[in-house]
Amino acid sequence: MAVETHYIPAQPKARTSTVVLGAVAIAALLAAPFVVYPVFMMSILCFALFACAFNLLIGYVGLLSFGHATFFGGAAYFTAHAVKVWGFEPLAGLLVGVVGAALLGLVVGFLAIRRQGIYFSMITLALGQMFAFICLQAPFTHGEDGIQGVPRGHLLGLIDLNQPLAMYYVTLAIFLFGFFAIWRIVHSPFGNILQAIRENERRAISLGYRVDRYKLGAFVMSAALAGLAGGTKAIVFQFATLTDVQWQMSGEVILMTLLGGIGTLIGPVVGASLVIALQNYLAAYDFPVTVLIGVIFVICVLIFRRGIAGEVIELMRRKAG
Amino acid sequence: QQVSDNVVKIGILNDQSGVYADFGGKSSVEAARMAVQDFGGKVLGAPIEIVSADHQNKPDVAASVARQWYDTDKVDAIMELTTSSVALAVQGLSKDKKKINIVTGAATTDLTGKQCSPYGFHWAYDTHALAVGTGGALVENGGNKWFFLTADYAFGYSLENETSKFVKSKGGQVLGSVRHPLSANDFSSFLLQAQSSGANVVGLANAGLDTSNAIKQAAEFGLTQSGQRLAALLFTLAEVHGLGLKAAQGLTLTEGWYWDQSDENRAFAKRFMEKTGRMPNMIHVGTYSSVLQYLKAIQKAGTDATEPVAKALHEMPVEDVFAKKGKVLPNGRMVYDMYLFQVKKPEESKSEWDMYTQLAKVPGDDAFIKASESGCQLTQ
Amino acid sequence: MRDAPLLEVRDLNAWYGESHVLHGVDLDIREGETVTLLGRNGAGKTTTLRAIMGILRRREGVIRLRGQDLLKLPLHKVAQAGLGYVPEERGIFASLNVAENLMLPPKVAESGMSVEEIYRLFPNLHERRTSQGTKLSGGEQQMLAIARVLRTGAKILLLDEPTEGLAPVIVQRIGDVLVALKERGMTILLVEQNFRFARKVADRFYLMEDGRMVGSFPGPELDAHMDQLHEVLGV
Amino acid sequence: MSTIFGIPAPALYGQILIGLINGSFYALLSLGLAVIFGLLRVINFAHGAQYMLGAFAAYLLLNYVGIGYWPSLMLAPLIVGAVAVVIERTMLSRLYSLDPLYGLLLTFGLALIFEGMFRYWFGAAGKPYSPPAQLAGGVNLGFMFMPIYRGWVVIASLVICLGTWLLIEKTRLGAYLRAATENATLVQAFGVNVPRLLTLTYGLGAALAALAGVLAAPIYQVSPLMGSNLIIIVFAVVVVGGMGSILGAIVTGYMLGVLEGLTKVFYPEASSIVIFVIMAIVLLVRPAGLFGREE
Amino acid sequence: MEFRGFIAVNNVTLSVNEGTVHALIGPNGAGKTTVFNLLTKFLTPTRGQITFRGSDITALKPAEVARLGLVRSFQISAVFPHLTVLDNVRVALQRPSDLATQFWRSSSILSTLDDRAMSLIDAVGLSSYAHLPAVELSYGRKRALEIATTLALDPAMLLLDEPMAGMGHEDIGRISDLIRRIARNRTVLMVEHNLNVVSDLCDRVTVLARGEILADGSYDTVSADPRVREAYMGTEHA
Ligand SMILES: Nc1ncnc2c1ncn2[C@@H]1O[C@H](COP(=O)(O)OP(=O)(O)OP(=O)(O)O)[C@@H](O)[C@H]1O
Ligand SMILES: Nc1ncnc2c1ncn2[C@@H]1O[C@H](COP(=O)(O)OP(=O)(O)OP(=O)(O)O)[C@@H](O)[C@H]1O
Ligand SMILES: [Mg+2]
Ligand SMILES: [Mg+2]
Repeated sequence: MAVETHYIPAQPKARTSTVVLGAVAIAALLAAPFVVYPVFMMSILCFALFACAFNLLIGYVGLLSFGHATFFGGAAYFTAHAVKVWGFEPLAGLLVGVVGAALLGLVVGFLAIRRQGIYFSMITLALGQMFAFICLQAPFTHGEDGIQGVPRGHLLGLIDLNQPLAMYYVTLAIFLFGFFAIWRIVHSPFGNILQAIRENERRAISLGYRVDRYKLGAFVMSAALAGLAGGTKAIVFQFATLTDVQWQMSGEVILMTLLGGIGTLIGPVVGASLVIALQNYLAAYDFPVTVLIGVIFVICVLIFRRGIAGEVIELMRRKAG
Repeated sequence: QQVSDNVVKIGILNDQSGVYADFGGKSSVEAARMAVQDFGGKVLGAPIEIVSADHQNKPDVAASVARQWYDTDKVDAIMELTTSSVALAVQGLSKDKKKINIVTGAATTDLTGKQCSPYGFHWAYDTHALAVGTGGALVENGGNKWFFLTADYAFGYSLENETSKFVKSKGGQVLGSVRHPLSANDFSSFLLQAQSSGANVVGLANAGLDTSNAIKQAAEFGLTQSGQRLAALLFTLAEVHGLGLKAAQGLTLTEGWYWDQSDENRAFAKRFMEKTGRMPNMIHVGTYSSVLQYLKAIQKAGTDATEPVAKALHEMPVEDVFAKKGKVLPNGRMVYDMYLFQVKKPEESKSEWDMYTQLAKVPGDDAFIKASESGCQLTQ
Repeated sequence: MRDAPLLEVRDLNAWYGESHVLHGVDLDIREGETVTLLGRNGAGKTTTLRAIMGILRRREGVIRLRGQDLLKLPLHKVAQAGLGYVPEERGIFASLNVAENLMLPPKVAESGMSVEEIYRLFPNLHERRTSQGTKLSGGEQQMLAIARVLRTGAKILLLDEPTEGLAPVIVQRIGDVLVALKERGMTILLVEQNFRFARKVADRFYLMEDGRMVGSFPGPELDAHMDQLHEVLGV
Repeated sequence: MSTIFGIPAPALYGQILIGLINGSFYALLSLGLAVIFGLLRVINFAHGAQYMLGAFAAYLLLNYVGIGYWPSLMLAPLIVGAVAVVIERTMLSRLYSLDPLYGLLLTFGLALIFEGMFRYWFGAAGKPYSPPAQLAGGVNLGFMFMPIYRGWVVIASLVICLGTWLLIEKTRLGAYLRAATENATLVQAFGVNVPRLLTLTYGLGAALAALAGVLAAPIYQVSPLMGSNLIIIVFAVVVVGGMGSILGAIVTGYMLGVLEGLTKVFYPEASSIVIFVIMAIVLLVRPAGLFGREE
Repeated sequence: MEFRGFIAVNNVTLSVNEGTVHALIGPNGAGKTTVFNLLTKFLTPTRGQITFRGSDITALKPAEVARLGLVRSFQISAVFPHLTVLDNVRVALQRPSDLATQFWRSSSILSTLDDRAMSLIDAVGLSSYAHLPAVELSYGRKRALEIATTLALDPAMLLLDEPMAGMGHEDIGRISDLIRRIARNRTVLMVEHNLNVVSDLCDRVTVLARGEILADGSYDTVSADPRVREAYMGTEHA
């Protein structure tokens, strides 16, 4: 299944403007907590990273995972548990989350990548549901109450993360690390092959590529990065709950990515920001949130199929000739 | 200056669009507004404001709304807090931020137990009270052999466990239980198991739509005809109304308030009805009471600073339309009387909302855990 | 009225998205005639057929069948008007077996070949009639694609490289079929690279280059135009 | 009394029968989903919402227009089918040339809208709906008490499933539709009015969902959320049966109903995921599902 | 090879000598593509053995076979549609140059492959389309691109499935020259229905019919065989 995405090769002349835009964006992110409420920004950053990780699969390998909540929520539980129960330092706790998510990714990926298209999605969904079930049953997750009251602690024993600004900049650093990791992967020789596999798998095989390994590699990377996002979220919000492992969360990340623009690097960030902002701001209004999200979904699919970022990029590309 | 920022802001945070929307939902916000109105709109000369938000049953949405309320919107206290995961998350946050929170919509006894807070209060029901009410009182009414249909999560287990304890302590027997997944939709299989268990009471340790569907299907499979009674452990007037008397008749349940209990209640319910189009249940009136009591505490403390207000809340008796001779334990638990009700048959009902017959009254001291036994660190 | 063209194409322009591929193509086919389009790879032959059929929707100009404007018709009406299309990529359906593929297009007239006739013509298809359409060999798929429109009774066939990938014996057989069809009064627009084959059946040739018609001559004059062919086709 | 794995045999028969009844709903819903997927390649996430709409249509017809159960059985599917036709014409039809993902996302969005609006209007607790008087009550089968209404559900669903299957598999219509999913343009180029065909198919699929909704109304609470959890299970049923295989959807629907019923006896907590476990195993062993054709 | 009871290729013993151009011809449905699929392991033989340069490859996976230097093209064109022509060829060049698994480096290092890619593209006559996405090529040019991609792997043995199908005369000439050139130090096995090309290019011809070998030898011997004429060539190719 060839997802209609719009792979835009980096154009040399666009380079400088990309660098400038990137610098402006980073400056804005650095200044953000003084303008916008920091916890809200952190929430956006966590979900943006999650969406980026998801986009690595759908946008660049063409695999629609319907079970990515497993890695996000799973890592949240692992990190929360490591920090709260084992008393790990936050960074070590995050590492536990990421490694845990990567291992989950290895298992899920190993089973799922051998299937294509909708069957792939369904296997990831099925395994995701099983994982959610385990989370519901396992004692360490505390059922529907979740792991509450996770201490933020001191990063490397030095930086007090209970300071909102310190927590914000650490989250920002993690996000940027993840974002650039994805950027690197996508624009690497490995990323090229992923693209080719998505375009025509049989041909890639006939050229001697062990396609399954590439897909599995990408899957594990995506899972690990989703785990990084989930672990960070557990520390920022100080809890890990079932909502993060349920299929609705997997659906939400699809929404974010689609809204922003599948297969564009910045798209998922835009999409995640919008969805999180809507959820937070609409919370105070009378109008049902889900209806509005549904409407946005429909409009996006019908009109802005490339997603917000995708449409903007397309517009700029047309202008450029 | 007595009142911070010259305004007292109370946040009502609950589920307004999900499965628990009828349970509390927007009507709770309305109840809070009524409390402000009844208090006179001002406290210590400062205006009172109610803000509200829909947490969509997501703890992280709830937590970020709560943080934002505390950090930037100058909210002084958060109330209602339907569902345990949200209530626990917000209570934890409030404790860190040294802010007052009063829970009416969540059931877990952990709020005043392991995870209690010096500034956290639990105002309406909890799993223990429901268990005492339905479990204990029903055995005395002849329901001595129990079988449980339990929702497969922490809330369900604790309802089942606590209820079993009271059933046994009153000399009843628990013949078995079956754990069903959340949102199971079809309960016939479980009901069949209950039917063949030989129990005379089937306890429904679940909530919301699950309970409604279980009751409806129990009627379909003739459970009550074969002599079994249904006891819903967490069910309120709003949901009985949604189910209809035809399906719900004979059901026993515990609630902390019913509109037809006194003239005062009827008068309150009438006002509430005019505003919301429905009769209040214990969550709505509990929210009303918690807001009112909070305002009274500010009045008494002469400030809206957290410590003195919390102290006042702990000390003041509760005496309003919701609770008579209510008192607040050191762990934050508000103690008041609960009631065991039975749902009327359609032919007994005189009006749309005439639905309960009172079976028993459960005194507050029996209904709620003693502070010393709650496991709350603050009381040891 | 033998002279009024059955299918008349005037100043046809067509686009794939933004890219303009046909630049004012003119083409006439008279009733009962077999016309062959020649041109290099990428000259726009396939595009011409797709534009006539209406599969390519972005087009301008005039396409008339017996005076009726085809440009405005929805796609399925074009087929119902009597045009049968054999696409270059064959378009065999994987979810149907061979027989179902064959029976798929609704009949537009009673004059089509019977299934028995078709199976006699292509015994391979008969032998493999219950297997999945796309499991056929490349050549067999080509046969199926041709056979499919022969059944419908379409009066005008648009054939896009029907001999591609076929064994010489089969090519020869298809040549015979086309000649037979011609005798029955069928009108054919053929796109072909193999002009050894085309010369056997064509009444007239059109030459295409870069989305334009650059020449046209009657079939028998092929040899006289060898120079031009050489230049345009690199023969 | 004989026992099987520690469960008295008659109780087990009862459970199997109940499983079959639930299977009827799975079959009916997955049938509609399979029709839509098999023919339009659209994963109709709005299927749960359409099922809910069917039930609500019946409820509203009864309470506002005074139309009872039997006419609703016809009317509600017609209404929902008409809504679906409008959706297909105005929105879905623009997505056929794209990846199936977009159809899924669109219908997902529509499901959110429908469910959100109904929750806004009617609340989440749901509304009551009683079985028609003719089907009230039950019979004692010895090993269990069988509500008559449930018996009717089994019969009705069997008839509907069979009818739909015949319509699609045994007529040319089926071949058109299957071919159109692969290459709609080409089928249309052969002279088939594909757009209309697709519209009607979507309408039919949605009507089937609505019909299931009306059948369900007397059993479950008529609630805006009644379909949202079901959709994902039903979808799993379709996948296990083999996407696009109508027969597969029907048979698997009944089969999984029974399996789920048995799980409710032996390991009730897992009854919500047993379908997913089965789906994972089936897909790993038989990638195209039990009745699916490998591509 | 058996497909659900249908035997597509039966008892074929085929040996291709190193350094030759070997043609596999035969009527449609004879099993030629199936033989390719078997050799490159896209299908698993029901019975039999395949050896390549002395080692048994019967049990290998498709990608492994390709890595040994046995590379195929497809009868129904297979390109990476949304990659440019240049990128299409580069994908093939990446693997032998070990520039495929590195996810930590910038893809700009791939420009080291550009020269080789361009010379291949030039060889098949696509240089003016190098920056066009492959979808936008006409059918014949897609086929040419596919050959360039296959050649990019510098395989020891090439399997070409109807390389000339759909190509114009000019291109046929060009590709024929190209195949002749590359065949100097490689082995080529090709399926082709264009008999001019076969007679012109191939050292040896094997004729397959109904899954079995009908004839084998030089073009002249084979084309003189009446059975081959009847089953395959028809009367015109005398
Ligand atoms: N899908 C497409 N998108 C954009 N451009 C296209 C597309 N298909 C074809 N083209 C362009 O249109 C022009 C004409 O192509 P067309 O397929 O009509 O050629 P043709 O004469 O049939 O060639 P061939 O003999 O190779 O089949 C070519 O330049 C080609 O690159
Ligand atoms: N996957 C498959 N399943 C079933 N039958 C198949 C399959 N692949 C090929 N066949 C059948 O096997 C026979 C040989 O097919 P093959 O593709 O090898 O022929 P070919 O010699 O390449 O013919 P052509 O010259 O037409 O391409 C054909 O009759 C075809 O229908
Ligand atoms: Mg062409
Ligand atoms: Mg072949």
